[in-house]
Amino acid sequence: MRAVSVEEAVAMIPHGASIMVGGFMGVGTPERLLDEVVRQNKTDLEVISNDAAVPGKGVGKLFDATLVSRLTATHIGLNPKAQQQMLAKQVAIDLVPQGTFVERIRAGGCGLGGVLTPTGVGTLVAEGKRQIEVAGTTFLLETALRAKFALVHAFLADYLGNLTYALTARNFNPIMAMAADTVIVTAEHIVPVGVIAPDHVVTPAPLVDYLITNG
Amino acid sequence: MRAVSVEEAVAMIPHGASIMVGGFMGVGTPERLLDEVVRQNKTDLEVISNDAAVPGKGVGKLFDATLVSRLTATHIGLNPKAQQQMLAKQVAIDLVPQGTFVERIRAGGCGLGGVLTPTGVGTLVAEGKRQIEVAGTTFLLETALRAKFALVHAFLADYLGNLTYALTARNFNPIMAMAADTVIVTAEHIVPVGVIAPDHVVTPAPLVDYLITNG
Amino acid sequence: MDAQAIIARRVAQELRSGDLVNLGIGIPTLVANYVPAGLKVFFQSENGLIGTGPIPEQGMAHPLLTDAGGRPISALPGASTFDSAMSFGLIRGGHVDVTVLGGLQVDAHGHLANWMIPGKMVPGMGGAMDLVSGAKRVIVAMQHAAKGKSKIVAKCTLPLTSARPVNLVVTDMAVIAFADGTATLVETAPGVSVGEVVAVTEADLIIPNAVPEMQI
Amino acid sequence: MDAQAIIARRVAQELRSGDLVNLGIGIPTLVANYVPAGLKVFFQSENGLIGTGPIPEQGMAHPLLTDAGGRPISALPGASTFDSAMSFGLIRGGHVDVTVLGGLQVDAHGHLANWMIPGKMVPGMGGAMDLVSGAKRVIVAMQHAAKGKSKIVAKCTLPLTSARPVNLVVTDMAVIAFADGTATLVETAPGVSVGEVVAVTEADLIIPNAVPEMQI
Repeated sequence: MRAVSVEEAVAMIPHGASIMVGGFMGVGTPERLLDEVVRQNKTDLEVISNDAAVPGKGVGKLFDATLVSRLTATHIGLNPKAQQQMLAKQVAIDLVPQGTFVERIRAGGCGLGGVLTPTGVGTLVAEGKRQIEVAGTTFLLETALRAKFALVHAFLADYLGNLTYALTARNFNPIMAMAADTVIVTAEHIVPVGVIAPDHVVTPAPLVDYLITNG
Repeated sequence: MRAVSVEEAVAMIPHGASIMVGGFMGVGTPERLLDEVVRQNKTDLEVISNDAAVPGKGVGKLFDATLVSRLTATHIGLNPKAQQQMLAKQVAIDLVPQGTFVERIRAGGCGLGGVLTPTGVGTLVAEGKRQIEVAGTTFLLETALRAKFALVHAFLADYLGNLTYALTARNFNPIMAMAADTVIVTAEHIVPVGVIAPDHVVTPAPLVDYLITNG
Repeated sequence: MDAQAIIARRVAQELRSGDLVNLGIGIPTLVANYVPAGLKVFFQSENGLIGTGPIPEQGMAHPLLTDAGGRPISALPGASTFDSAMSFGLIRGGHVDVTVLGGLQVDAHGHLANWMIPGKMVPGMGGAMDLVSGAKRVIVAMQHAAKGKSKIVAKCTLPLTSARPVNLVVTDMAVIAFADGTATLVETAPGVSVGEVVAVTEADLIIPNAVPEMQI
Repeated sequence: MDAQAIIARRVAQELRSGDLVNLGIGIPTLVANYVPAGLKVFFQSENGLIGTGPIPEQGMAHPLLTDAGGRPISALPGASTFDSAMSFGLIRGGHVDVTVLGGLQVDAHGHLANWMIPGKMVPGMGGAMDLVSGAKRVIVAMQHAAKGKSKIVAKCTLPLTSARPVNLVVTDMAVIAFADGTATLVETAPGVSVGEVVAVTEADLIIPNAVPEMQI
């Protein structure tokens, strides 16, 4: 793990990069990283995020600045700009059931090729996917999902990079922290080693590549 | 969740039942439940447990009392009795790679039909299994694993059934607590609701069916 | 009593002590208001919480404690938080005893459509497909008809949410149970006759000899 | 220096600051003793711990803090604990930078056999198959020969641990690197000649013009 400024971290992200962004309706999203992505005007991003949040918040900021070329998400209904950009075909949108979304990312992070889920069988979601029968039940084969970068927001980070999350701001963050080539983290508080008890660590330090310095 | 005595809980387990038992080499194993299984002489058990521990400890006690008819595990090398019973064909043993073992149980608990793993491709483990190619890589299809009962050992349990685990005694316990029809828990300490912070709960209360009362 | 209150009150009667319950957005959210005081139900918010409590008092909201719509909520003593893989492990794995969702259409087989109107509303399915596929019991809480058209149809014309049929639909006019590919009228709303329900329902209903009125 | 110390010292040189490292039972465990003081390496114990420390002082062991063999260990400041799904997510997902395992045979292609001798030793593979399939770099630490027979063979006769070849084998006689289906002699142990290594090795080795001696 290396501690870096937010400018330095975002400078590593090329135009067109695939980025996973933690958060659920903007809760638990690394806002400082997204603000800097907008400031550095990183374009054509392939974003993997649960939702498009709302304009002005979380991933919504990337749509405000029309920086997104592709979005893999479960719900965009509360962001009219994302909807408009989808309908105008400025953004390609893959809509995925939420349980499938998180399992695909988990598979990507855990070295699995995919998982078999009952979700989506017999619906539009099944189109073009392999169906596999196990013990008489039909499942969809949903394949692993990874990105070049994961932008993660933690509650506490220690000097080594061990992370905890707070309340409903945990959501996709720890799963995404396993599924990208480079993991960049903002934390509400950076604390000395030992402040976080071993049993309370959610993301172990070796998973974190860069921690954004505070204050 | 219902609080019951260890005698009452074990009385619910029929002969021949499939039981998952938490623990790794006897660390994090619900010893009181296993002692009572032995005392009530529950026979022909189909045990799902990482290992056979050692004689006199953890799952090893079930082999001492020859109560096991089938074992699904990853390693039995440190229990000579389990090895003898395997060689004498008294116990059928399915040996599974440890990462596959835990993913199969997780799949069973999370409603997945199975997972695709690279582990075991090109080895004896692949025999009789479906191989599935995703983006040019071959994976084994490993199917979900469930049991009638999960015997789980926690560190703290609160009056509702929220659980935490300590250090390396966590291992398979929280995964198994999702993958059985009936989940029976022993805890080192039973504490009032609120003692465990929401962010520290590992197994949420609704997963626990029976909590064994202490002292 | 208004239509929404009738539905929410009646759905609340389906909950049992110890149940883990997931409430969708809209009418389903109101169900929490009608749970009897003595009944201990765990409410899950699929963004990662079991033990959701009421909206916090003015000034007591925390920005990192919200429902799946991003609105502030509170957590009751004994609450637990977890990541999204766990949240949907609970949902898909059958650990959620009851899920209550809104609906656009439910057909005679119990198939639900509630996530998309092609060419018009494509917000994404969020957690709905997993909830309907995985919860032990699926209850749809919705108006019986919209703009004079039955929402309980012979066959869904909108894209399905799941191939798995729902268990119960509770509307402002009736309670309808689904099993083995058939729909049975179980109760009528106060002041609504069986004839009125049948007249406004597109799907064929099995009508038992006696259809009691909701006790709400 | 005895054979085990030669091997463990040489393997320790392969570790880099920040690496997440998993050490198997036997000789691999000894590697931790030879990590330079300044090097910050995370050791994982696959039963659910990152940050394993040395064996605790007399009376300081905790029964719920053990290694994968069930023996008491300690945890360094900054350690983390987790369940087995996470532990093997780390392993299979390529988050472990280096795994060091013992071996029964390694063949010219780098295929490892280390979990079973049919009809004789069937203890189960434990975590070995996942470690060899998933770790970024796989190092085998073993004696070069057993009972006068080369353990580096032309083709494994014992059941394979993984179809994925290992990266490096470190023995008491040599360091051998595997790439593209070939084995290259990289270093010899102190006082061991290239000729001696070749004589005792069943597998064909590529011998570069200059083969340096281990610096340990």
